[in-house]
Amino acid sequence: MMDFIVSHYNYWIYIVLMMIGFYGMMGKRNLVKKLIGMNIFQTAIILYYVSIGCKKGATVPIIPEEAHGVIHHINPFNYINPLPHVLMLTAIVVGIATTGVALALIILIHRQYGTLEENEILEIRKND
Amino acid sequence: MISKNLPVLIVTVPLMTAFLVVILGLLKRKLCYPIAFLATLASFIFSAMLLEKVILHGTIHYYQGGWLPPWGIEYVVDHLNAAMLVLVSFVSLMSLWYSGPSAEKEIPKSKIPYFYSLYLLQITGLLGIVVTGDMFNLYVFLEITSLSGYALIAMGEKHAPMAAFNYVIMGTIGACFYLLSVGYLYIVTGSLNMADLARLLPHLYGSKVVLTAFVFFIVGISLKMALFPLHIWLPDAYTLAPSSVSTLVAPTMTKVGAYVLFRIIFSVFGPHFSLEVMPIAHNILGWLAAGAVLFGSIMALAQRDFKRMLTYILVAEVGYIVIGVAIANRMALTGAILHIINDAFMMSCLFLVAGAIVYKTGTRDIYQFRFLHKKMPLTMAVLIVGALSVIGVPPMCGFFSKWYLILGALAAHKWVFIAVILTSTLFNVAVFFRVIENAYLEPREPAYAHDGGQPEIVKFDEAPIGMLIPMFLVAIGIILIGVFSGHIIASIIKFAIPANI
Amino acid sequence: MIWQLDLVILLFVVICAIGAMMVKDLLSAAVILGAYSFCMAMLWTEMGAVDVAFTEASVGAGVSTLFFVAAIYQTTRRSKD
Amino acid sequence: MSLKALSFLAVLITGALLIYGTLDMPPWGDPNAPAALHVSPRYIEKTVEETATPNAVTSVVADYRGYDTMGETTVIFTAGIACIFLLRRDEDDY
Amino acid sequence: MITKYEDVIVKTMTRLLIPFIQIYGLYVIAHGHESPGGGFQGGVILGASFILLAVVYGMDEVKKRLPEKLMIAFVAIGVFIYAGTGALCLLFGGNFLDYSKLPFPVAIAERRALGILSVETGVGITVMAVMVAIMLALSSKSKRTRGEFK
Amino acid sequence: MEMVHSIKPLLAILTSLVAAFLILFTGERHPNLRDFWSIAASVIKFAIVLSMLPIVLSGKMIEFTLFQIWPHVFLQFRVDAFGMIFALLASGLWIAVSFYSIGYMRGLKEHAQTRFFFCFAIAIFSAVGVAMSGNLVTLYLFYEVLTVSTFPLVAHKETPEAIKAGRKYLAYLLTGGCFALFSIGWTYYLTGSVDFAPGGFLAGHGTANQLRLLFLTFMIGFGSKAAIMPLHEWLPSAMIAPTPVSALLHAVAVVKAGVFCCLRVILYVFGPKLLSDLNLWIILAYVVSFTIIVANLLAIAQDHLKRRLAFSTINNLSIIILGAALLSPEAIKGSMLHIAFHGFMKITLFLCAGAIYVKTHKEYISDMNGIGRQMPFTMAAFTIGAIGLTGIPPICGFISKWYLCVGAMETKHIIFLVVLLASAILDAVYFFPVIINAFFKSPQTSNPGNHISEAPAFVVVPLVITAIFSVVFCIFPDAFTHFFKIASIATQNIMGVH
Repeated sequence: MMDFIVSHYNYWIYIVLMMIGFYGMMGKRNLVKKLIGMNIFQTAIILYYVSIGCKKGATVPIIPEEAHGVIHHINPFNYINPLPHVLMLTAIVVGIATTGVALALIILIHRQYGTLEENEILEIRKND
Repeated sequence: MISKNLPVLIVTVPLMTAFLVVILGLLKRKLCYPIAFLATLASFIFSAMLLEKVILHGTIHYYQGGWLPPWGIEYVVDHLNAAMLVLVSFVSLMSLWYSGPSAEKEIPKSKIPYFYSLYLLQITGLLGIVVTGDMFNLYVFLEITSLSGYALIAMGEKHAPMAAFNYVIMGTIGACFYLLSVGYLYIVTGSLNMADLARLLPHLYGSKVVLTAFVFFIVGISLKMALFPLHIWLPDAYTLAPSSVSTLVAPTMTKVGAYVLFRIIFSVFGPHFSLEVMPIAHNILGWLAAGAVLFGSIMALAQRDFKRMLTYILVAEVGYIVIGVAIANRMALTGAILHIINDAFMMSCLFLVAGAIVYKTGTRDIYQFRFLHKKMPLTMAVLIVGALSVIGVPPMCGFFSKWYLILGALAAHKWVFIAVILTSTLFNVAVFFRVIENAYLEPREPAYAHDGGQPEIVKFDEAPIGMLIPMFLVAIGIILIGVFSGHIIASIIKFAIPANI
Repeated sequence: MIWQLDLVILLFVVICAIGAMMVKDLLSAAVILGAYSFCMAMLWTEMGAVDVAFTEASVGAGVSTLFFVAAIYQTTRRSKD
Repeated sequence: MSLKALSFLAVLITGALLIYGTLDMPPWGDPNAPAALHVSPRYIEKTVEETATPNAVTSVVADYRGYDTMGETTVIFTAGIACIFLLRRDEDDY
Repeated sequence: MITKYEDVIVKTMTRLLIPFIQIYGLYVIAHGHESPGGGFQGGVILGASFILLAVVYGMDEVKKRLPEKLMIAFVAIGVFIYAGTGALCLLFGGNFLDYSKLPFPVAIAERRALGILSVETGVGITVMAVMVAIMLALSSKSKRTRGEFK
Repeated sequence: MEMVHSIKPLLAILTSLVAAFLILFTGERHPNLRDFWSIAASVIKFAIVLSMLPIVLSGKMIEFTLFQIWPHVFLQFRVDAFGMIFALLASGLWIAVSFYSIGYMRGLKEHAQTRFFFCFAIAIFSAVGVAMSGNLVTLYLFYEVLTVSTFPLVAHKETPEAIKAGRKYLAYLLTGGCFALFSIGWTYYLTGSVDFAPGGFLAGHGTANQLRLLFLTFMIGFGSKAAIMPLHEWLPSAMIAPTPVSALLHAVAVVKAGVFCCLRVILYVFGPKLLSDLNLWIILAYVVSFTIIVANLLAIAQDHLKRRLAFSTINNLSIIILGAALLSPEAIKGSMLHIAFHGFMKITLFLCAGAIYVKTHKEYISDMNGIGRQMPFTMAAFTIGAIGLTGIPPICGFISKWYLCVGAMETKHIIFLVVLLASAILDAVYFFPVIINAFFKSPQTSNPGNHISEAPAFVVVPLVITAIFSVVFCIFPDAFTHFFKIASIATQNIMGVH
């Protein structure tokens, strides 16, 4: 039981992080806050992926020079799985791209309504 | 060279043109539209060639960078894909054609190159989602689609930025859920390739990880395809978007979402998983879809705004497709796939009409459509074709998919779904005949009924030819698909359904 | 990997996340988000994902925070929740 | 207020489901996890031989999964164009 | 938003730092094969140098060094290089992005390395330009909101 | 049964579709050319249909398969004897109605004439399509087109009342369409086939209760168009439409298509044997008997001439279905004949009502005192139609009713004979006052007097011709179109199987 918790608590912390972000996206009324929540959510997912790549007792996936040429001596167990890292490079980029577009939208919204509170915007729309 | 590289050309031609358009925009703005048009046309032609190839020779695999599947990224084109490619590229071509005159009016001149660039990116993304055989690659293209969609929608009317922002939030949640689902699958299988996953997953059916991944996948993709009750972002976003954008996004985006749902449920998880391990998911999906159909139809009836009405119809149509997926027998799946095709055409048709009406009259209020049959007779003729198809009057295509869905529901003894489908048909009748009545009939005093004179002279004032031709092509498509649905099923859809259902 | 360090940074990350959500001043929230990203980058370095950490440090902690600041500068700093 | 309660509920359900999913996961950092055995070893073993790039991440990013990265770059491109598209105005000076 | 920042120390330090930052950015792009880094990270660093310039010296300075049209062209050119490399492989008979078919006079593995380098360069250019473009777009003045905290 | 493959059915159907689009594109600019298309198409169509008659008379069927709709289901036209009756009726009367409606529309200077003639042509297109379809799916296809294409005709006047009537029309018929679709789907699911077979093809599939439910949904589906009570409500309100439309609705296309479909289901899907095994016929017979009596009683209460005719139509439609429901050969023959003969007589009556309206703008029976002196030809034709419907000999209604009564006696359920006879008496009760009013009462208001002032020739000639035919068919039931022979062949086919 203890072993199980020790070997899994990481995942649970990631999930707590994700849920903080998720709550920010859904429950917060301020648009920037929603966006911050989105960032947290995405980063937490990235964290989850990165940790998939972890191997105990392994090092970064850069093959040192002395191993070049002796292909069969490269032991995959010595190097961290690079694939999740690759995926997460993409995910980070997607995150920043979404943030950029969303911020542009926020500026447009602020120009239009003069506020960033969702309920106030709804009020303004209703009266329109 | 072209024939060998068809799958990748379909995607990269519009993609590279999107970059080119931006550079061209700095030099000569007038060239953007024709270049974009040519690229989409090329993409459509390539898709058609690919479809022919697939029908003749079966599934095609294409390895990006020459790396074999589990390591590299693979494009897999089978019957379902190929049909979807043709569908998406055709609808895109039509809406791009149409956007020529329409965008000129809606988008500031200096932004035209960026507009077309984003437009092409949207098309690229949709095609990329359809053609890929890799879970993560799908996510990347999903994001390209979403991002360009956010920007395009935000350029619409007054409240469009807020609608787009809501779409950003909901879309990102959907994409994140999808990503989580892929991560959960990856941690237990170590693979991202769809075919590879399909091979590995049957050994893991009992795993809680896979169950969770399945649930998150369904929720995520439901958000993207706007399945009731996760549709809340859709009506606002699609109503307020510029009409040249909603003609592209509305028919394709939800259909591509439905395609992904279909693909992942049946090709990755396998029909066994969803039917035997998690039948409850199928039931819930079915009930939600039935809810979508009823809700969409009823809400459509409550709208005055023509475009908003169409968005609710769209919600209902998504419900139809998902009903087919949820019933999951051969007939119902045939109906679902056919409905994906049909609905893309129907929605394209109706949104094109809505755009043309807005273009000419500036109103979306159906009570101000009076005399439209004199002013824009051709547009209204197309509207009737689209409306009858949604209602399900036979020679139009909408009937045939409904028929298969009903047969599927009959075979599965799901009487409620039959009732839902038929009831919503009646609602659709009410919805569309209200519009047609307003456009065609001129409520007049009984005293005037026989004097024969026209109370108002309305001049013929049609939408420009660049908008009319795509509308007519789509309308003809609706009838042709209806007429040739037997051929489509026999040569394409039959092979698209998993063999063991 | 040292799990004690790991745990400490993780806790710090969680605290930063909660902080970024709770703070009423948007500018502070953005800066805390930057700190959050930076801690995240540390965590990833510690997990051996150097490339990702590098990216996160430059993007999440750097450019992303700047974007937030720029946008907040254009709009408003106050938040009601 | 009800919005917050509702979203809190949604968050709880989602979180519970996610945690339920973790129960069957391989232990954290397990070198024998499927993820470490199925696809990725080849990248580590062959990166120098096939691409002359010692950094496995780079070789996977730009070659093995180079198509993803093209998509990623396109995403960034899209974001840039989108921002210009949305916010640029002719009379604007930066 | 961005106006000149009148402080001698900051200005001087910026002037001193920027070349180093840019060189470091280029290094990161070029050295991605052997060490952490690559087109994306390098591009961000390059972009950050311009953003720093904008923050300290104001917009005009950036415009002098990186005219707006050029920046937009960079946004497109970078990713075009990427896709173009892939398309070039098509022309030489390979699959899309199959660098081994590129006509470099070296061994296949080296060809791939060169292909990776060209691709990373493209990524770097795009990312740099996009970072600057987004920053500028986000901080562009508008009639209704003047650059001041409310 | 022998099959003859021929493209003629397709040609016959397409003629009016082509004409419809020619009409649309000619438009208001050349009204003469536009009206020429209607007439030319109607004549050509009738000629094509007639040319198929000899083949049908020789006991063969004409078949033409257009293409596959889905595996094992084709878009298929098949002209058998029963379909031939309806096709002949529809295409033959289209000529008369074309002439008449040109005169009528021009006489009243109606608006939107292009739309009117366009929809009219589409309606005939789909009516003949219904007649010639070879399976349930093809039938449904044309059935729905018929429904939709007649909506603009019903709402033609565009007054709020007309639009309301149009809505009601659509609501009833499309709801019925939904039921029909469901039933067709179910049939396909049960049997894997939708092709009509004389004597039915459902036997041996599904449980008895399933089949009973299926029959119920079928009857709700197609019965809504055949105006079986309580689904008749749309028909009287649709009387708001221009008279040629009413003629089309009641005599030729819509309701006859409904009845035709009902008969197809009874005789070619379920089959007489299955229906009698399931005891369904007696229920249906009681329902339609109820309709017959009640519709007649309601007709007496109407003062509006067209509404009275509408209730008379409801009555006659149910008589036709009753004939089929009785399942005896004579009754089936009678009901098939009644489809044709009722068409001729009822169209005469409606055309007369229209002629009166064109000339005098009178719609109510109580206003029509002495009108027979003013419009002798019209009222003479009216008289022929009216006594024909009552079943009095020299008019063709006698023949069909005779066979129906014979059939009713064969079943040993005398009550149905009583119903038929009672309905004949009631017919007389509501028709004769009209005739008496027209000929023997003197006009109430100051009137031009006794000098004849008929409606335009375009209007009067068609109705006189249909009236003449009504008489001719009684004396020579096999004249020209051989209705009697066709009906006998159809009955033989159906009953001969068992």
